Amino acid sequence: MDHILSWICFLPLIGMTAVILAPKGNNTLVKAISLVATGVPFLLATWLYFSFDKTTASYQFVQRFDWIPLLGAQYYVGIDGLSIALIFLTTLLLFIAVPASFSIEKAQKAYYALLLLLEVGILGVFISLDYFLFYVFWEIMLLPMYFLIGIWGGPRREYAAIKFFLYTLTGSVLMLVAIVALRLDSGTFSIPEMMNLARSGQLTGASLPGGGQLIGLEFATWIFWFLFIGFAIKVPVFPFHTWLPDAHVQAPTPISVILAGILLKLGGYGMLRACFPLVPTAFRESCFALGVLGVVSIVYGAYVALGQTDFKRMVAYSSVSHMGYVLLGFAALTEWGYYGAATQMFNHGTSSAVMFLVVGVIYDRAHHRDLNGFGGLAQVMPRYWALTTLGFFAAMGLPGLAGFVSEAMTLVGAYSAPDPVFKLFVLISVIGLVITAAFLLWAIQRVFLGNLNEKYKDYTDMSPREIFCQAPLLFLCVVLGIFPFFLLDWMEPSVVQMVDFLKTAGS
Amino acid sequence: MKFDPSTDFGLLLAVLLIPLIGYTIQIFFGKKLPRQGDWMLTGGMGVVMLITVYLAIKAIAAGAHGDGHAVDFLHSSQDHGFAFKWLFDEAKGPGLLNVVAGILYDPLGAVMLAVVGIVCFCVHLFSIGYMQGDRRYHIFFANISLFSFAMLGLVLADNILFLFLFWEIMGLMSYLLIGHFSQDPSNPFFHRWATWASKKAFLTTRIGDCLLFIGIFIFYREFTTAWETVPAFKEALPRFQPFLFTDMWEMGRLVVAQNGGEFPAWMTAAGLCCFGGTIGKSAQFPLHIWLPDAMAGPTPVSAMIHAATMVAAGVFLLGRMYPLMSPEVLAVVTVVGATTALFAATIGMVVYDIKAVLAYSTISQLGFMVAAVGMGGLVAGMFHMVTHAFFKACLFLSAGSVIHGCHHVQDMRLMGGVRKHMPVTFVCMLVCTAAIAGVYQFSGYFSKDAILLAGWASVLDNAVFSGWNLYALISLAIAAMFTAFYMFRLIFMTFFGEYRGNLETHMYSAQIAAEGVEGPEPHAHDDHHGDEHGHDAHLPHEAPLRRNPMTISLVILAVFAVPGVAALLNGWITHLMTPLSMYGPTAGAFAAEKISEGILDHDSHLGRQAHYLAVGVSLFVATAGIVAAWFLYVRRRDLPEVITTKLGLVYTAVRRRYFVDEMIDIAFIQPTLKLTTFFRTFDEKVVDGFVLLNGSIHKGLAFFMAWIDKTIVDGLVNLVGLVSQAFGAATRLLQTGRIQQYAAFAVAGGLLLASWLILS
Amino acid sequence: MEPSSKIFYGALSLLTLAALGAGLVAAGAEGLAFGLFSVLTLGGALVCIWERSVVRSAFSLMATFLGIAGFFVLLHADFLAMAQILIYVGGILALILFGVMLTPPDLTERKISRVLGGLVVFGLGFAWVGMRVAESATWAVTEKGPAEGVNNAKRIGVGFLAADQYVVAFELAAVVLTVALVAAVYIARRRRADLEPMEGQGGGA
Amino acid sequence: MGLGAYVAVSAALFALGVVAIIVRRNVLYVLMGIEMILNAANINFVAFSHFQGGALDGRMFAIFTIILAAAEAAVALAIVLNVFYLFDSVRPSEADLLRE
Repeated sequence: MDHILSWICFLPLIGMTAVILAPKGNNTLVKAISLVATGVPFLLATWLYFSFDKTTASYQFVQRFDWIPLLGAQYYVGIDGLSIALIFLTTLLLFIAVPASFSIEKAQKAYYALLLLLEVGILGVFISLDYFLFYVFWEIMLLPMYFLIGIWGGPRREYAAIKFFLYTLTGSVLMLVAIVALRLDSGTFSIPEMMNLARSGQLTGASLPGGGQLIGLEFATWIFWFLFIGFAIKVPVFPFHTWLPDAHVQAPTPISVILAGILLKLGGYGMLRACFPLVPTAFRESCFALGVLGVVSIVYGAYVALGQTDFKRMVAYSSVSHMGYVLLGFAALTEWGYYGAATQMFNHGTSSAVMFLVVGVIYDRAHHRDLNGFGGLAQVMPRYWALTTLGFFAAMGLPGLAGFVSEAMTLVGAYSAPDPVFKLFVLISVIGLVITAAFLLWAIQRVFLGNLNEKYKDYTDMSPREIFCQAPLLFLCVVLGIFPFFLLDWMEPSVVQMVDFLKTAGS
Repeated sequence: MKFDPSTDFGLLLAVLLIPLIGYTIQIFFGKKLPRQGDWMLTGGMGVVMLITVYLAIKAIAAGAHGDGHAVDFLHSSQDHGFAFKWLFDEAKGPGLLNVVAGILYDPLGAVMLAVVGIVCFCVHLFSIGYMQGDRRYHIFFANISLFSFAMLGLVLADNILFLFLFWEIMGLMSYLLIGHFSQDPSNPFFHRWATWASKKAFLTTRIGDCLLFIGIFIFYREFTTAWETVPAFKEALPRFQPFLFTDMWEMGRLVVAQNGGEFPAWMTAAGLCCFGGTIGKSAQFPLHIWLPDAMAGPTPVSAMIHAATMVAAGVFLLGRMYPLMSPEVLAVVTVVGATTALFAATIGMVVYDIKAVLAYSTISQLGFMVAAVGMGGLVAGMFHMVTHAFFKACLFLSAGSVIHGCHHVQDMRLMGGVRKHMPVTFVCMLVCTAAIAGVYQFSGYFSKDAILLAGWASVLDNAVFSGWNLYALISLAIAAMFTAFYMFRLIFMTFFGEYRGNLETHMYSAQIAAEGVEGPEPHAHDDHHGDEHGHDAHLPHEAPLRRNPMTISLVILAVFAVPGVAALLNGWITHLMTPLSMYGPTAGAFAAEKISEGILDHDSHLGRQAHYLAVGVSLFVATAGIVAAWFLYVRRRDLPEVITTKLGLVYTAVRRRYFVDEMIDIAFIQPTLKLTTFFRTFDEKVVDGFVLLNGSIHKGLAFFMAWIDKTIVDGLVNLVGLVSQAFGAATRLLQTGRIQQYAAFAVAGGLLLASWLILS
Repeated sequence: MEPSSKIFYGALSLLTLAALGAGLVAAGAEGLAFGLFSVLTLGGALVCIWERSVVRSAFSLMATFLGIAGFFVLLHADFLAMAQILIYVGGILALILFGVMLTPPDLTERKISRVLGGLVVFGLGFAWVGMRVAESATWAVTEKGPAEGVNNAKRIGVGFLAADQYVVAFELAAVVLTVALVAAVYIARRRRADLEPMEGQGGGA
Repeated sequence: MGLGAYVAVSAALFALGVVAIIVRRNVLYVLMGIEMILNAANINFVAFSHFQGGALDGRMFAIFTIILAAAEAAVALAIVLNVFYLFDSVRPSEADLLRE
């Protein structure tokens, strides 16, 4: 199984071809192909997860050969503890997204083909160790997303899709500039080799015109901020977040699930894989700014979510708040902070996916998302109520559920950061915890409790298909809350190495 | 009968697993089980009760032998390899990154565990009768089972992170249980209120939880830094785990010793934060506001919250963290506790809702416990928690019984004379009221006596004297008198006189007309229990025979309050619980440094002196309170109105609960909502507006360019056309045919370019 | 024949005589041939532009192609001359004629003013540019003529197939041709569903 | 005859091709004009090849031009037919969807 990563990554591509070649009008076949094309990678990823060597921080399942010799770009893939969990999450969420999409009627062939292409792009980003390859997959991912929002979205889908596209494209352009500069300076696209150069302090742009300086700023600082903004848009970090509510609100439910569950993680993962380790000195100098952005995202996102009346917008802003923890954990530069941030990415992937599925369930029935327009649904949809409550409490970070582990580790890590100002950050972000509880409880109250609106009297409870979509995610929320070592053990060596690297490299 | 680690830790684990497994089965299959699974969970809880009582007896036996005190009764399962590695699967040495959870079994835990087991079993039993006919009967049972599980886990947790974990689960379960009626409009209870109350309870306690969370951070951060930097600490604690209680106590001792016997400032800050958790969970001022509203939940839940779980958790946390609390923190604890005790007692005297009286009495009694801990009466506080758990659970269940009997009326002005109709309930309630009022030899007498003793000892002892202790002593004495008064007011109003439920006019009618009925509206004729008693007889009634479980649980709980049993309890607990037995030899001695000698040793001169004063005061205040209640509510029933009129504004303020809710609304909730609106507008208008403005600028630029293109560039082209017109027929060439026009332009451009090249 | 055409063809005849005469005077027999071919080429093109009927235009284009083939012969490119006749006259022109036949005649589209204007404007423009270029340009030629008696066809064949010469371009051209033909067939395939509304009026084919 | 004469003829043919494209309002003329332009280019290729001592490159290019012209003609005709089906006209000015 030397090529397992390539198989996982490109099987959906085969599925996509099959979907395109499927006879016109046979939507059942298309759905079946999509299920298989996402299910097999999921099984492979599960196998991969458990055959992963937890004791080493080095890259595993590596494949490396020249791809475009002219540029020096290689097909260089491999995984370590930072990416393995996210690969598993990606395959799982895509596998869930397929049945969650069964209610979509419009142009199904194209829809599933794009969905599978999206999976290729996402998985490619997670396995790439070559920056050129990374960028190519990054861009591959962008296009299907644009069409998936722009064609299958809500009433203002064009606006949302273009906003999403322009935002992420801006980020990509900044990234591209930085990548070119890094390539020129280091002479390689390989991320591990760039890291080696950065470790010995050689990646300073001294070989470039200007001798490592540009308009009075260090080369590394430019690179850092270009890459950081590129990834921060994806995360999204305040103030680059405004594409998110629009994209989420307009996107169809399964796309929201993928968007919140995985695409946001790409930003965090990108920072960890392809931004901080390349310019560690600039990163260390910017920790304070990153911490501020993280805290602002946490508190601000929570407050804005509290002020929403649209169910999906509320959930979207809660993502801003939750992803703030990731940034705060990174900025803290402690092992706990990194464990917290890395697990938070996974746990937010499950809990936010559940929340969007929850919104999708009610939207499919009521065709609106106005929180004030519901009420008393617990009476007609008790199962829905139970699952929603569990999902919301997982998102709230209640102990015993997965969110608590990551949030607690992040906050503890941030509190023990070398910079004492992070103590203040933790104190402020705790406000976010309370507000998060407030808006989630308020949402539960407004949707499920109180008097039942006569309009909703005949609503059926969740169908088995809908339960099937949510159950594995909720299961993960519970299991990872009780046994967090199913995540932490896997990432431990890599996190230890990464934190050590970031603390010491380049100085 | 010694504690045997090889088997008894297994039993303790079973205590946790039985309700958890029961919950899991119930939540999935409860509805399909016979009787909706109530027998399963109640039986499971019965087993839990038996185990906890058995283990408590073992502990008491350990306390009884030796020199009369249980020393060295502290069992940590981690010492016996009995542990759950939480964050990482493999142990990471004495590293700082591992959280290993085990069971900590000490006198405090032993006693608390037995109390929780007994009370939770009684509540389960009571619920079988009380909740019958509820649409979500099985869910209710599942939830109270998990609620019990959380409390049991909290008691047994040996590290503060797991304590916090169970603490939060309890918060969640209280949210679900208080809101139990909130989605069932067919239920006669007040669902709208329940929704609101459950959310309020969760959010208010969560503020405290966040403070506790911060406190944990501070302890973790400072302890690990100290451990890593000071070699002596490393030697003393080679396998240091920063969250483990025993290690925290030990580290606290070492840090203070290294600091020259003074508590460092950060320990004060951390201790205050942890006390914040207690303020939230144990409903201390000013976060007490959720507790009176929490009675919107079903009465068994109220009994559970007010007695053995939830509010007890806060006090229990104080017990766990006591060695780490600096004298400054303890002063704050004292003041907050004493203030809460007095403050809630005054409100308790003026409310008419029977459950509200009990709720405010709970807040007041919690204030007693907290203040006791603050003054050094650690054991007294814990003992009061135990006695209070029994009699308050009984009082609530009795109140539930009364409410049930009085057709879901909660306003005491509509009761009266219930004694004749519900004799068993009356007896139980009377016993427990005597206990809470501190009548001689009833359980409350012993614990309140111990608290007052602690107060006197700390006031008389020059070593620990502070003005705050004096303030607390006086406040507590007054609060004790008020307690006796309002509890007997409750008894007299409810059980004596004539039944007023059916009367159209009576002494309170004017007041009710002015203020409305407290508690839920009585649902006069659509009683859902109407099958059990005729509508014609609107008289109170004891629970019918098939609801026997209700009465049985009342009796079980009341037994712990009666003289004799109470004295036994007192003896056992004072022998079992000492700082040394609770925290181990070294940490215990360290904790005892903050406690007055008179509290630790009752036979010392100071102890005797304080004891006599305490007995005197408590007997006096109890008698005074009872007599006043009898005088005002039996003898001269016209007086209360006269007094309230005389008090005027003061009475109004107390009636309105000192406007705390309103003030919190103005000070916090409204600003939060405003801030929310502001942030939302900011996000939509400014942040997004900036993005859109950016877009608009570019769009405008694009239009400008297009305009230039159209007017100037295209104009030039058209100019060429005009020039061509001079050649006659060629004009039309430029004005027709789209693609061809482009081709023409291209060629013309090429020609122009060529000519420019040639001419230049 | 309309009057304007009479003038046009008259002028064209005069031009032919002038070209032939000029060629004969300048370079004898070869000049005569050159004059003939240039008249064929340019005259064909002019008639093609001028003629109202597409069919006539297409056939006059044949004259252009033949004239160019003649040039190729004069330039010792006999294989090319043959290929020119085969492909252009036999293939492309046939295709264009198919096109002509498949579309309806539109006799109103030619505007004489347009044609004249275009001829004058672009003719003058190109003439001017060409003259200036001719004045200043020095052609990169080897003054001695080409080697005689070389077998052109064989040289080209070798050029196509020799590994170091044009084999790749040749293969590519073959592929392009194949693809283009397939694509042409695909595009031209008439899809009923697309064209339902026009069935009544546009059914020329 | 010298090279200049061939180039002059070629230039004239090119100009006529352009005129054909521009002045006539029938797609087929556009097609024919393009053929003229390609042929003008071919004349130049072969003429230069000839006057440079019979170098092969120019002729090769001419051959490829012819091949591509054939392909282009086929595709262009297909397009013409489609345009006709779609717009019911072969006037390029009618096919002005590009304006939309």
